[in-house]
Amino acid sequence: MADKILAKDKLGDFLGKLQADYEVYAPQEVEGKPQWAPVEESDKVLWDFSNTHTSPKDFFFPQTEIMMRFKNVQDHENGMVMEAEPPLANKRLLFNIRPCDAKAFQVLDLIFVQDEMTNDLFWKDKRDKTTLVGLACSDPCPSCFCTSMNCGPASTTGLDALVFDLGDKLLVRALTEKGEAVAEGLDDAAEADQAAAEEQTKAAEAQISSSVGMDKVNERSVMELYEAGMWDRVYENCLNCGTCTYVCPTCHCFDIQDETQGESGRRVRNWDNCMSWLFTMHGTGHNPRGAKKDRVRQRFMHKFKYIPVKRDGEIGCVGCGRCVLLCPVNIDVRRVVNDMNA
Amino acid sequence: MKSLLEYVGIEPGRLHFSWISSAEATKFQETVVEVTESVKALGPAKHMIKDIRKVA
Amino acid sequence: MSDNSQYQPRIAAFLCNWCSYGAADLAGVSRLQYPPNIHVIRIPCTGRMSPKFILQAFRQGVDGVWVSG
Amino acid sequence: MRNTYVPYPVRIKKAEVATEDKQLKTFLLEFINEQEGEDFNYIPGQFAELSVSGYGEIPIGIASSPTEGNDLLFTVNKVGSVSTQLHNMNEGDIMGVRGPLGNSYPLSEMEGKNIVIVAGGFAVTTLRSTMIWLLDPANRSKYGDITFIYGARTPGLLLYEEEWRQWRESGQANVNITIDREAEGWDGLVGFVPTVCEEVAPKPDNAVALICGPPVMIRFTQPVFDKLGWQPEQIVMSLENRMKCGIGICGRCNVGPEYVCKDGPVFTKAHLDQLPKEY
Amino acid sequence: MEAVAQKIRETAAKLLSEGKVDCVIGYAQGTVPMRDYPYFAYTPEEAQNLTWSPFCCNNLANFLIRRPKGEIGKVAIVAQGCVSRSIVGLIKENQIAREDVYILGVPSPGMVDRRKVQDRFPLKTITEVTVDGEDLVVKGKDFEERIPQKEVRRDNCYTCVQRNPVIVDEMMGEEGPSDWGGNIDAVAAPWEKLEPGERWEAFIDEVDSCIRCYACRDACPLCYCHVCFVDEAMPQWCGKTQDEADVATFHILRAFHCAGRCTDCGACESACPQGIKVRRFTSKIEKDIRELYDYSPGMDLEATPPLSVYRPNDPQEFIK
Repeated sequence: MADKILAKDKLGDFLGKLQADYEVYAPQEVEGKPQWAPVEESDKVLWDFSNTHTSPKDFFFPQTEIMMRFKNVQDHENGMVMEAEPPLANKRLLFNIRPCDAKAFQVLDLIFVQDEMTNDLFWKDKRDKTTLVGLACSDPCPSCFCTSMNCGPASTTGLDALVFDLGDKLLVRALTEKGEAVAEGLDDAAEADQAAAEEQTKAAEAQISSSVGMDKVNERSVMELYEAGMWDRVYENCLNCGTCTYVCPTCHCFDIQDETQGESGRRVRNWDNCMSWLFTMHGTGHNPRGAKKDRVRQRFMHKFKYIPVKRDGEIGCVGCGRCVLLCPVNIDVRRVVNDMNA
Repeated sequence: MKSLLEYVGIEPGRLHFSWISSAEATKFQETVVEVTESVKALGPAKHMIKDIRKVA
Repeated sequence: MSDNSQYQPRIAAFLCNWCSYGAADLAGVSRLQYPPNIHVIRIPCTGRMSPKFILQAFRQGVDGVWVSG
Repeated sequence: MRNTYVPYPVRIKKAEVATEDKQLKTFLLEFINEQEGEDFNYIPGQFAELSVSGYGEIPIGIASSPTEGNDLLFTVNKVGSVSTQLHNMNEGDIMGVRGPLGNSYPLSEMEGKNIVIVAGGFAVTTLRSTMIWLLDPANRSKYGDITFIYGARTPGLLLYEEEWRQWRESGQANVNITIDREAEGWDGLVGFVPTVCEEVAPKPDNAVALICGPPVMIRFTQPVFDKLGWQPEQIVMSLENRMKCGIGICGRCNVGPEYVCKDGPVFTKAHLDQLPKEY
Repeated sequence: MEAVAQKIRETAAKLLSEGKVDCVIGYAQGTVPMRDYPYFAYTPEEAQNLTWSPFCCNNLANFLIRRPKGEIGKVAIVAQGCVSRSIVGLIKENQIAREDVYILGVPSPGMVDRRKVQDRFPLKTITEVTVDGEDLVVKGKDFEERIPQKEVRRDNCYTCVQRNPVIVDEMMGEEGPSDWGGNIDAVAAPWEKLEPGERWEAFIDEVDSCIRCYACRDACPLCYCHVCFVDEAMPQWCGKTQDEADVATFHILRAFHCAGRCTDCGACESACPQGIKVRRFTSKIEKDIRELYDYSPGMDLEATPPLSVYRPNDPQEFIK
């Protein structure tokens, strides 16, 4: 697929054209932080930012999502009505998504859609109707460690198209059919531009200062890692809040709740997190992960061992570094993984 | 509690506290009237209601 | 609620079993008239009252809450 | 494509209190849309999410056997808000069922072998399903001797009495029922399940054991089987953990990399030995 | 500052090697700028990792209670004014015993609000922040700037009335002046200035970015309930969704549960990943408590908390 080129001052026209077919979202400055918002003016779209404050996973997996509505109706043949929420009405396009966040969706695809039974239509519908146009990272921040997590500043996994910011112009690389549709009508890129994009990627990769080792984590058995002594120290200062899981692009645990109002009600799913004591609590009062240590260990083991074991080596982390920055007690995932790998 | 709810914007007239002895039937009746009038004057509550019909 | 004069508020009344609930009973026995908008919830003592109750009442859509000991 | 989060509507055909402490109630559910019942293909050992609108869902092992027709049987312990509401429901009421979920007992791998079934308390549900399936004329000949060991605290807490009496009378299985302490009117075995296992002493040769019960029972039954020479590969157990989605996504029921709801609930002892004890 | 850190290390090492305590809870330097984290030193060697800086935003008193009983024996804890007040509160609520805690007192320098520093460099990445006297030196990829610390302190530090610890076993530095001179009553409860009609909007606007991670709750030394009301299921007081009513319920009730107990340590605000000004709720309640009962929590081991005692002259204007 040929690389295309788009002059930055034509961005408004380009996005305007896309808006005819899609709801377009992009990172913009909201309350001083880079955050996702619908695109209204193309010059508000950010180009120089490390990553959005929170992950874009709520586009596909909203924090609160209505799954179905029900109503007890006596005269209905079934005695009640249970209706799944309708699918998304419009196509959407996420512009300037970071490659690490896109990679996270590819990891989640493996979990949400596995077979006939494990087939999350809420997730799948939103994924199918959304086009991801990525923005290659030219200036990774010190907390990023994507290159250690099968990802990178210009990783293409999960993306439909990837954009390189070359100053006054953009190099647009279509990667899928959806991406081709987006890049349609643009001029071909010159070789020099392609070279510049390569150059930029190399420079960005070189700039990533943190790396973590996974080799020994991969070698060791589940039980060997589970019983490692390092867990006795990792959990000490953990508050068991849910910050790390809620800002994480790959954390996907949820809770299902029923809510009623008179005769009718709805079934909603909400983000939940393995840090919560209630998360695994049995009705009998027995709790398989009753101690803080168990819960902290679960989060890291799940990402770095359980998912790789079950999903052909895919890691449940993309190295976006959000939890590193936002953990209230600075439990640094890089340090934890290095300890697991020690 | 009353003070905090007012602080976040619930109207003062929506929450009432009173002391009535079991012998004070008249005070009871008067207070009911007063509370009802006060809430009536405010109109239907707009905040804090959990409405599941809304799309989240 | 097109006409405001028609508007009938719903009020949750948390009444102490020994005081106001007794007063309500006495009011009934004495045939005193009072508005029908209050929905009485008897509590064993106003000490049982909790801010949770008040918020829960508002969440479920009452227009007013009255706590009486 | 069908949304797997939406339950099938079912009607409570029969609901009866199953034990003297009124904690257990057995429900027979019939599908409102017959075709859905036809398509609900399950194997003993699997479970389903019982869905009570407005309260939520609970994962419960299917106690009926597919050989019994399309109606589903569940025995539910009253613990939380959903099960309490379920206990309050009456015959004719409508609810939902989502499933079948999870793996099952390895019935085809068990062919040609002797089978020992050990159950404690109300964990007997999926094992009842298994027994009915095994004793079905179409299947009985494929298996060797069947030993059934089942214990409860008192005679009044024993489930499915009519059925195990019938299994005993038919002579198709060696049925051992025990209660914890002597009780009036009980002339059967008395003693804890592990003790009875020791007495019955099932032989490990060419055999598979299905064990399901409270953790205490499992902890003490384990050494008995070890002593009798059973290998971890021969022992099959069924786990339960808190669940929500039931289809391997929501992340709470996992024991190490395995999701109890999808990869389980049935695991061999050999497999469990490789996993953290998070159950 | 460095002298205090040095004293903490020395004292911690001494206490540990003499076996007087099993563990010293202090702070260690974090892996990201302006984020020093709670650290547990069990050996004199580990004590060398302890530090003290204007980036110590957690309330360590939290770690005295959220651990299974018996897991840890006697501990020493680094405590500035607000942390010591929390410890007093916990002792009064019978969560810990005075003799089990050895308090290494430090006068608080006032902690830096890292969000205020970040706001000076919108969208830029800060790579390093160091303390140089009264200034911070902030470095990024293509900038380096000095900011006076006093411009970027946490809100609660400006109005702190108790920088020195209330109870102490050993001081780790000279006691400083007791307060910063800010008037808490002037800034507490900012929404009181709004018209009643505007308050709800301001409130919802503040909490609508809440992601319900409960970091504010979990960072708070007062929130030690085994089952928090948000986790209670029978009955369920607070829905788990992101609906306005559910989020509002959480914030109102959490603030209310801290009534007469909050020492304004600011740990909740520092912990919030979304930058919600959680103190806007607690400060209102504490202001009321001061006005109604003339009481500030955690200042005195002997004082009786106003909400746990009845006095015939308790204010009751709100009751008809």
